[in-house]
Amino acid sequence: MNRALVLIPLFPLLGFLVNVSFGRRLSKVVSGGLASAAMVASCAVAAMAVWQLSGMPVASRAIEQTVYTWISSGDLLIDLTLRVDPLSAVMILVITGIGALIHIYSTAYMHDENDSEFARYFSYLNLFAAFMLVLVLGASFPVMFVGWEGVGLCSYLLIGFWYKKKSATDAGKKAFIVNRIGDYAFILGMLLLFAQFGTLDFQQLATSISGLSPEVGAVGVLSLASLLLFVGATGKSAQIPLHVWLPDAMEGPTPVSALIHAATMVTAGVYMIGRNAVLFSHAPEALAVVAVVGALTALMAGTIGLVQNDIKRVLAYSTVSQLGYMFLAMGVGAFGAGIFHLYTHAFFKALLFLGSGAVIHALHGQQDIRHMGGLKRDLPVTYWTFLIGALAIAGVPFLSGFFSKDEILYETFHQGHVLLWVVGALTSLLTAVYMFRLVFLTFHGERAVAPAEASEETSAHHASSHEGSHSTTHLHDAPPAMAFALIVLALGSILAGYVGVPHALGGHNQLATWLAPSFEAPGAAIGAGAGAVVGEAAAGAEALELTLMAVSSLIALAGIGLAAFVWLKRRAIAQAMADAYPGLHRLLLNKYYVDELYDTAIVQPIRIGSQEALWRRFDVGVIDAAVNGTGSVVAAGADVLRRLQTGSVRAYAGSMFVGVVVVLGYYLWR
Amino acid sequence: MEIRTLVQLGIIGLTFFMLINASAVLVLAERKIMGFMQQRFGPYLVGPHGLLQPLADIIKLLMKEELRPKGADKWLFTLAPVLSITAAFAAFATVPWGAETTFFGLLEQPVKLGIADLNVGVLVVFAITSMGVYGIVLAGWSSNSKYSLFGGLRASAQMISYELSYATALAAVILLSGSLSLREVVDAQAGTWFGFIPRWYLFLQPVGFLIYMVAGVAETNRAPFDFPEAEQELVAGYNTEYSSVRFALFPQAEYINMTTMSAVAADLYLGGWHGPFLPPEYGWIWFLLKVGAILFTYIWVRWTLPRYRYDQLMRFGWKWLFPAAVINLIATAGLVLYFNA
Amino acid sequence: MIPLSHYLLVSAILFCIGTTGVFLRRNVITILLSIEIMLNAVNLSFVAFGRQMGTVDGQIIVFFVMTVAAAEAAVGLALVIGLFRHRESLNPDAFTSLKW
Amino acid sequence: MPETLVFYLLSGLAIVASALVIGQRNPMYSVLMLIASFGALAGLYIQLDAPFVAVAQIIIYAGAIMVLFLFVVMLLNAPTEDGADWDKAHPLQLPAVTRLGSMLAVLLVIQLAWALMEAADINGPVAGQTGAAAVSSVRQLGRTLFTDYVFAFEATSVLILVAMVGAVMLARREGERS
Repeated sequence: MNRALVLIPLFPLLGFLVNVSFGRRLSKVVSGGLASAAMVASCAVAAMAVWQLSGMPVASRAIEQTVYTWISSGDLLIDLTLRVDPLSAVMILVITGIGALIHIYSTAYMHDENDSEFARYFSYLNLFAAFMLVLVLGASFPVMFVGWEGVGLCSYLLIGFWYKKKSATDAGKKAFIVNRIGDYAFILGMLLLFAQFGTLDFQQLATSISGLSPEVGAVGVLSLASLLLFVGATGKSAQIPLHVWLPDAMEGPTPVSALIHAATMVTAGVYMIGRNAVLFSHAPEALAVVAVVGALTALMAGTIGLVQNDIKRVLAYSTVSQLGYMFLAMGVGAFGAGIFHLYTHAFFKALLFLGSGAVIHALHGQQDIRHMGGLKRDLPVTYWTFLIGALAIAGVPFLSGFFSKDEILYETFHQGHVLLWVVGALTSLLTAVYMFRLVFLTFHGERAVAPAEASEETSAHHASSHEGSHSTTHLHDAPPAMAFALIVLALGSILAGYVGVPHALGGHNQLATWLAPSFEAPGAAIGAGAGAVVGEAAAGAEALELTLMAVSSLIALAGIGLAAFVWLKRRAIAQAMADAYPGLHRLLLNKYYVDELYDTAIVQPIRIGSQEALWRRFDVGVIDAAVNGTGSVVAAGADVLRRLQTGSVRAYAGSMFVGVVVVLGYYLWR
Repeated sequence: MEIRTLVQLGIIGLTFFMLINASAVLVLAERKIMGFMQQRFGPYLVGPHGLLQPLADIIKLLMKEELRPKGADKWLFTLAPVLSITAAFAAFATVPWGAETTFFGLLEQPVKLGIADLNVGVLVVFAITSMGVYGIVLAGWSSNSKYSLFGGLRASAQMISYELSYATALAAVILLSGSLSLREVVDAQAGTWFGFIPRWYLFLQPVGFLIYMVAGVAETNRAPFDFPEAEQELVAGYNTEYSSVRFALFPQAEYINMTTMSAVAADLYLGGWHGPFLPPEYGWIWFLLKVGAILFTYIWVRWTLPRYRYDQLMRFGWKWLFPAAVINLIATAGLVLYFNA
Repeated sequence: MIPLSHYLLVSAILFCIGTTGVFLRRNVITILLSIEIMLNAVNLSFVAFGRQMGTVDGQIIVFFVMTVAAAEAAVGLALVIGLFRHRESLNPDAFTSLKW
Repeated sequence: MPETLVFYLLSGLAIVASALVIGQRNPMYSVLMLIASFGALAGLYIQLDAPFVAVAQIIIYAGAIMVLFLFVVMLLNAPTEDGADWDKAHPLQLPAVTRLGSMLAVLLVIQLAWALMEAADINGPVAGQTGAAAVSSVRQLGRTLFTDYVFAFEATSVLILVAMVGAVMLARREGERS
């Protein structure tokens, strides 16, 4: 197995190569099938790897493969090493599994593209999968960073997939640039760690760090490094202040939003923190920052999600807020809980996005929920699966979301961060509300066809280049490939939680125990660290945990009820509230004016500076002048020298002759 | 002056004599064979079955008047035939035609049948044959006639083009034998495979042999490559203006060149004087037989195939023969490398 | 035995002859021939030196010189033909249009 | 003794022939004389125990390059070069220039002679230290050529290719295709 590890990222890479080289000539069936097959294959390999891993003794659970020595200069020696340990095992299963499903879904969703576009789409998708797998499999920071950058690139490519649409390309650029900021900090943190410990391999880092004492109440190198890395994470995982790119990223095809901007890539930051659990747990101050930022993000995104009208944007903000949850978990040291939520969230959020994709597909690109409604009849499969997803994310008992979210809340409370707990609870209320606002507005009630729908439709229609001439009255449900993915994911979002049933409910929370070793320095005693706190403390705190569960379940149900009351019974209320607090409403509608703030604070100054000073003054004044000067000098010189070119062969020969005589004479005189 | 030197001189004289006769015999043979191929007798008046015909020809040619066209270049016009005949004879100098022999104990040290044995013999033959073209070219230029001029031009272009394939084919054989000395090449072909297949390079170099033959025909300006003297287009090509002895020298040189080509072919591809049934002292009989067979092929080809067009000649030489020769050479090199390693 | 100096002398003389030819003759072809003479003069001294030192390097250099000479002859003669097509002359001084 | 005699004969022939190459106006004769000079040089090579070089000299120079020259001379039907009256006006014919040129020529001759004087141990017999076998073996030659000089060899092959293509491009008439 430790030889075949490289296959996991290799399959998608090959798929990418084939599609990118010959895709133009391949038919849709072939290229799409190829891409999906690659994903399935790597999924199988991943499963085998994990199976073998589970057979190993707990203390030394890791499969390594060193592909080749990548960089070797001085004392810096970086092997391209892949490593599967419990944490990355969970990740690769999520990535390959959900990735495969979404590939299959895409074959139907993107079917209206022409062949070369289709192939291009799948080549990007495969490339993304490959990089993502490298990211999670990388055994050292540089390797991880390759994947980190790669997925950033792919997300850029895929957001701007419909490059004819200006908004899409802008969104792509925005995502890329915002990510750059985070990546910069990430590199800094990386280098800092290297300067400090002389190694970049995760395990060695963990070992050497666990030797140190935690920096309580002090900000030392560890805290600094952690903070820098965390900035990188905020970039990738869309946390405050770098969250602005994710909502715009919804310009990309919906499956992409599902795979990259909900399930996998955006969780890279969470994964990275989990990967460096030892480092972070040695920097409590940094952890506190992480927790606060996560909580705030969760709250803010939730509030924004309340008022958005674009179905995908609502989902995007819910993604942001769920990510906030994960970071909250990480921040309170409940790494296991965070990864658990990551894992469940991947299921139901992918499900929700694919569901919304099905809706949009049915409505030929219509995304505004105000123009939807009553789709329950026409799209039963979509409706039910979507509903399951919504329930799961809202945290209704005994669905996957419930377990993970409750574990997080419980951990937060249990670690004594009551305030954060309140925020989290509030957020979960908001989550329930906006999710079901979405459900009700989309699927229940009457179909509110906007007067301008026809035109809008055609415009959206062309923008997303959807073909087909379906009448708005008769709608078709998701085609088989999409339905398949939806159903599988729905089952996933119901069942996924049961690997982590808390002890309070008589479960054993296998996931936490399974993950625990990854949050330790290798060889450390199991159960001494954050991840296994659950396992130990649970015994004492079952009562507390149960009460909390009850509370949060109530909150979820309350949220659903509220949403039902408002958007099923009295739609007027929503409008009334909006009118009652116009300022607040506008504030939320404009996402707290963050984009505008950045634009005035950063973008404009840079633009003006570079235009006026750098371009007009320096470039034109200095560089161009130098170049032109050189040119004119040469020309002037040539005017003189060209006189020597008489065009007479024998004159040239004569000059050579003179040269020979002179040189020979010189050597003889010496 | 001890006997050994005498024997050496004798061998040289014999070779020279044989070559002169070869041209005479070939004239007759050509006409006879042509006759048979055309359902007629050919020369049969002079002597029994016209065997003395060559003699008569020679006498006739000697009796003719020597003409030199006005405006012809005096020196070169005379020099040209001499050049070609000299080259023709000289080319044979390093061609061995028999095994080492002591003449039945006449000598205590065996002598080699053949004039000289250089360690670069193959190249010397090649070099001198390549010199042969000058005779033709100069004849064409010096006789100050457009037909001759074209003949000379064609000869030079044709020579350069086909020497490449010729040399490349040779190189393949040299690779196999690992020696540039013709005698060693021949001795490398002694013996048999499985007791009945003679170890001739013909079997290792079938393509090479074909290329060699074709290029040889072109080198000796024989039909179907006899462009320098294409009767139908240029009256008689480079020797239009010649007469008498000077004229006689050209065909003689051509026949001797044929003989040399055939002898070299026999040495390189057909195992020279090695053959069954005969003791090595009589190996030269095998050699004569092989040379005779190849010469017959020459004549046969000449009276069978029509002449190409000139552009066809060039296209064939550059686009088919030479690439084939190069591929053959590379393949041979690869195989040699493989089997020796 | 012939001393090395004799060979060098011969080569020097040949070289001078070649140089003279390049300058005196007014026929491109002859000039090319003169260049060939110079090359051969150099070859001779190479071989002689190689023999003196008992190494084959001298001869190998000669092969390279021959190759270069062949290339030079091919291109040069092609040029000559082209030039002759344009101006019905082979005089190098007739081809002086390539100047300022 | 014969060896010395042969040497003087061959070198004399080479020098005289070369002198005749540039000594008369008919390019045809020039080419032939050059061939003769090459033949003499080949003889000198054999004396220097370099038979392979000698043969190559004949094959490549006399057999190929000179035939090419001959071909071109005949193709252009070799106009014997036009007389001196053509370039009375040519700047290179100015007396000052010619005088300078002749002076340089004399200078070069002096320099070469001097260089010969300067050069050390050239008065020993050329075939002195080492036996003929060391330099005359073709095997040895090939081995050195393909080991020490292999890069130069490959570079030369590229050169040949370029020259070939260039010659083809140059020699074909304008507007003529393939």
